[in-house]
Amino acid sequence: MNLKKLLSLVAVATVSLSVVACEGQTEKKEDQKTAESTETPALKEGVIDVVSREAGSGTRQAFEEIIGFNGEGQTPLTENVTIKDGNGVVATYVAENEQSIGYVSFVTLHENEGSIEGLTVDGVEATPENVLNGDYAVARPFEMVYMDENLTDVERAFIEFAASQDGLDILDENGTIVDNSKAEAFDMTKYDQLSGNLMMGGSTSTESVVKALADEFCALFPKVTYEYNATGSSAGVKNAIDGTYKLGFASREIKDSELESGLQTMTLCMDGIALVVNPTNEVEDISTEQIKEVYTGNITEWSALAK
Amino acid sequence: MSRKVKDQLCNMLIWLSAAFSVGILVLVVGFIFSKGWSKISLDFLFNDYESKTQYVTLESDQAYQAPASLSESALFSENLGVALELKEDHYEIVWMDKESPLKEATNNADEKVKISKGDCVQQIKVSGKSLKLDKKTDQEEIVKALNENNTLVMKVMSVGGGIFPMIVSTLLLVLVALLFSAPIGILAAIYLVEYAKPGKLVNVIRFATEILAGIPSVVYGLFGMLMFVNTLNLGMSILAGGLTLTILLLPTMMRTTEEALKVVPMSYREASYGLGANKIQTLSKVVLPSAIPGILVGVILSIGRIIGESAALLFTIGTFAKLPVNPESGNFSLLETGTSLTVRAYIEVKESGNVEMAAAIGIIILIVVFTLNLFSRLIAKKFSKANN
Amino acid sequence: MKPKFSVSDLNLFYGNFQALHQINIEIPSNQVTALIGPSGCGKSTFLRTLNRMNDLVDTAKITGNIQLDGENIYSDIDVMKLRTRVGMVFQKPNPFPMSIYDNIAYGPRCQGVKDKQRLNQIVEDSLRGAALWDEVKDRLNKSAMGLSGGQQQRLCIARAIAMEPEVILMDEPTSALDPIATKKVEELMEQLKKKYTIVIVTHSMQQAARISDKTAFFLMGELIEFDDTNKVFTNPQDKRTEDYITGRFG
Amino acid sequence: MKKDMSLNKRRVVLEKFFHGVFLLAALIAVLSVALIIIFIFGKGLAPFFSGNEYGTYSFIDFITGLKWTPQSGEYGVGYMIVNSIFATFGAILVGVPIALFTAVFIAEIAPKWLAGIVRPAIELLAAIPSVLYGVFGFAVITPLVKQFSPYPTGDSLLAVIIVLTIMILPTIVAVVETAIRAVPKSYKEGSLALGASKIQTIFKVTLPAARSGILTGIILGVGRAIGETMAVILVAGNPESGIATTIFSRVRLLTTNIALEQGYAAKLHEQMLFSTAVVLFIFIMIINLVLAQIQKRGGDR
Repeated sequence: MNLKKLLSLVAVATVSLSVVACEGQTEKKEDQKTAESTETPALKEGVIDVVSREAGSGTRQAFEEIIGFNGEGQTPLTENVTIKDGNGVVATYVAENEQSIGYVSFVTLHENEGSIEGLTVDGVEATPENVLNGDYAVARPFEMVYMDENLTDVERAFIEFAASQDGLDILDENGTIVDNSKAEAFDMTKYDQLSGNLMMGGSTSTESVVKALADEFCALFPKVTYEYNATGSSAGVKNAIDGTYKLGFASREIKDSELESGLQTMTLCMDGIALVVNPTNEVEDISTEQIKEVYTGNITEWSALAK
Repeated sequence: MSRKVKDQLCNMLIWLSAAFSVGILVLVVGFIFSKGWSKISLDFLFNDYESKTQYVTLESDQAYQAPASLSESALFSENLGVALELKEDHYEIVWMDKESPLKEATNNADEKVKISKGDCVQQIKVSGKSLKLDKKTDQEEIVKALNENNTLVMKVMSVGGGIFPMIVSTLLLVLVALLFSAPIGILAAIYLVEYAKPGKLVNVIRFATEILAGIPSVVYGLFGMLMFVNTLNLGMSILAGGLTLTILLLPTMMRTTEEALKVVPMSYREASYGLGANKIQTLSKVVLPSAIPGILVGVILSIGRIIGESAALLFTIGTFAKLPVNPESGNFSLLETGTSLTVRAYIEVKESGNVEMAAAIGIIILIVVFTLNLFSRLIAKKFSKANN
Repeated sequence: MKPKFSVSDLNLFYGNFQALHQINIEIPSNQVTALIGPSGCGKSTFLRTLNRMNDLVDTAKITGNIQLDGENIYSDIDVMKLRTRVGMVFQKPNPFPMSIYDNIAYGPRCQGVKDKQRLNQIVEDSLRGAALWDEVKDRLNKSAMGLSGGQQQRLCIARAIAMEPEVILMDEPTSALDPIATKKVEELMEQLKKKYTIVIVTHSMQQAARISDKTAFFLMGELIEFDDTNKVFTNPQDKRTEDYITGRFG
Repeated sequence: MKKDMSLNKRRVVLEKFFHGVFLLAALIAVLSVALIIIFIFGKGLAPFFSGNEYGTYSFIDFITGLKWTPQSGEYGVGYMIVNSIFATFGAILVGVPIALFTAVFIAEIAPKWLAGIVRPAIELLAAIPSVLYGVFGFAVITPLVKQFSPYPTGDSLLAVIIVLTIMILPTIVAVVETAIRAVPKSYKEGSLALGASKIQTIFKVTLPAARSGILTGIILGVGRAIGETMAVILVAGNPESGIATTIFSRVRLLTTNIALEQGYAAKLHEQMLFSTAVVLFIFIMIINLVLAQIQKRGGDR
């Protein structure tokens, strides 16, 4: 008997709650189109909604190292942070939450031009040129790693192509930062009919850029196919060492411990990390110091940043 | 509260709950269709996922006529019998003459290349100069380059965005997983219902099945990676994913087959034994035939679960959308990586926030799973009608 | 006349509950032996020991000896063969969810009979033997589930006959049937008696008196009295049999 | 025409062979669990014993820790365990009554044609991949929750509970509905014959008689809720520390922790993710043990 009484008691209470949620939901569906008209809380007083990447992500490790927090003996990341596990999701989250601030790779900013806005850091525009001349500090290398004995001539040709003028042009077109002053054109004739499969994988941030390179390379050598498994920077390094991937990719500096095993590394290009906010946000600029304060939870209100 | 009012309240709650459940379905399915419908097209189903770029060399020996229906903004080349039109930031082939040299185009390795309407031309190299085609290039120069009558190299990109490789990988996954889990599941259930004497052994098996049913699919993902990908050295592959799913599906297969076997009345078995039939004859001639509807439900549930599974596959089958084809031999191989529909849908949202693509994939999955449900219901009804 | 079954010191335990106590009985061949007694007295359990159907119950344990034509059926023998010699009809008609033809042909097919002609012959003979042929001869491939209760029970009898058994055990075959169907089954038993030894468990003493040659009275797992039917019903030796027959209890 | 009853050797051997095959198939389930335990526990428990090549970590800090920051070497899953329990309990509290009433609706109340529509609808709900629930949650539920939430974000325990409730609905409805339909007609007729109303019959006779089915449904619901990853990873917020103080606070669950960082983890960090899997696994064992007991005691008495 008591099972029945408990169930109906609980039922009456919770069904009404969920019905409210359900009504709220259906009504939400209609007025989602008119979201703009409902007045959002005035931005200035709003709390900053800090967004970061998951532990281990190359983009996050580089960001925290450059800004200088959350490492050994440094102030830790703020408690109330939203973790999103991918550049795309961070961008979409920032695009939909007016009070959020996040960081994404230049490539993602380049892809989501209209829906999110990059902030200037210490007054410096978040552009490849400013990274090249050193004014824009927040950047990290895209590293290609491999074990020399695993390479066949297909991989060697690809490495040479990536470092060549043609390769650097493609990297530049995709929003990464290259110093193509001294590179010479890729000499196709050195490799007669190449064939084989480029087994590659690693960081999710480098995926679109490496694919662009590989697309062009396979256009030049139609018998070559390629494959890129986005399983993360550490997996990229680990699989490059044990040979599952012929070429591994990481979106952070390669640790010395990883180099011990005879791993060769080559910097493909630099990739800036842009601080991004929702387009409705009036804040334009943020200093490196302010970034640290926001991400360590000392600054929690947008008003503290507004000029 | 009088009994009448209490009944009224309960009745209302029951109707509300049912409405809530169905309402949720309508909301979720409605959301998926509204977000994804625009992307659904034949190309979406059959195109390759990744775009493929090719350098093609073309010679032309005759002049071609522009079709009457060509729009003004299109640029027409008498030399090649092809028309290009600026779409947002790239030039697309909008018309091709039947005998245009583009039909016989070959790439750097002299392999024939299929170029079709909708492919995008990125670059033209002719008599020493190379011209990049985007919205900034001057249109006269393009027409002039197109009409220079000697060999011309054109960089053509076939636009991707299709999910064909994922459909094939998912189907292969279904095959591999069912191939292993169905027989094992059914045979195990037969043991539990027909042979097992209550005791320690049966309790251990039942408890193990309960645990298997409870293990979250993300833990299966880790286990699959450790056992099949690394230890058995299968590497990230359809086979590794399929084997991981086999274990994940075992409890479902066993439980549904057990239910189906239990539904078969004991009197059938007694009658069969009474006529001198032995256990195997009783099983194969009487028990299994009338348990088939239930077993079919188990198979359909499993297929639905495979197609819907993503956490268990994240670390075992790879994320690159390609046909699981061995590059050297050129034929399908289970040891190749591939990615399933749901894994790719997750990566679309995670990596590029592309909710529309994920929803479009969702539509395909729903259609497949719904037809499966319908199909199994018909078979089950037909079989149960034939039985009694 | 040598008995079909000779049962000596038979005890049966379900776990630690003793269902049958020291049963000793000689069941004559080509006669109808009725087993009567209050419900739960062990008559059905005893019937099921004759074709080892109790083996299906894990907790059942047997001591003592049952001889079929002099061979102990609880020794290491092929139980399948035993059950082809000792057919059984259950209380609730239980035809297979198959056609009438397949129901009858099921037994022979299990024993390896494949030849179509022979099967047709067996099916016809069995249905005629069960007085069902005329009612179903033109819908043999229809599902057996479509038959009435009485027809289904006679189908089960036909199915048993198809095995050419020597004995047919019947566990209250007519208790689930209406009076007309019961009468038909009883008339059938009169025919069957000529060819087969029949052992029937029944609740109805009138049925026992009408169709059986010998009657055994069971009470609380013991065989109280076993003799010619008219002797048991006119002047029973044991007082308890007399009380049961005159309806004072049970 | 005596058929001798001597043993037919060939058939007995065949019988034994098949018996072996069936037994072997049944043992594969046991073998799989053993393998899973060996692999997951092997890698997951290594950090808690000295001599682990990537360094050791104290089990107590791991289980009770309230902060998970791998780069500073702190691995606490305590707060995730509590959050997972909150989320699952919330989903069961809301989901079970709804599922129960829906099952009653399909089995008892709805006219045949309506039941014929609602039942496949629920089955389709079960067929939707959890990733799509995640996308739905991400695009619809979190914005909705944000309107009521004191925090600037919709990612919250409430969002997780709503998503999990939707996910466990079909699982529970299917099992409970079959259990209700399996209740013998004679029970219902007996109750109606005594003048009880349809609703009273349902609550006083049918549901108690289907108790073991309902409990099984709840077991499956709990198992599904505790194990869900892809649907909740996009709505949970996944902070690096903190037990949920209100239903609007962000949460990280055991499952999302694994899926989030598995790609990037190496050495000790990866082992700690396997330790998280071990905790999840023990959760499942406990749930199964507890509810198997209840089912045995409260089952079909």
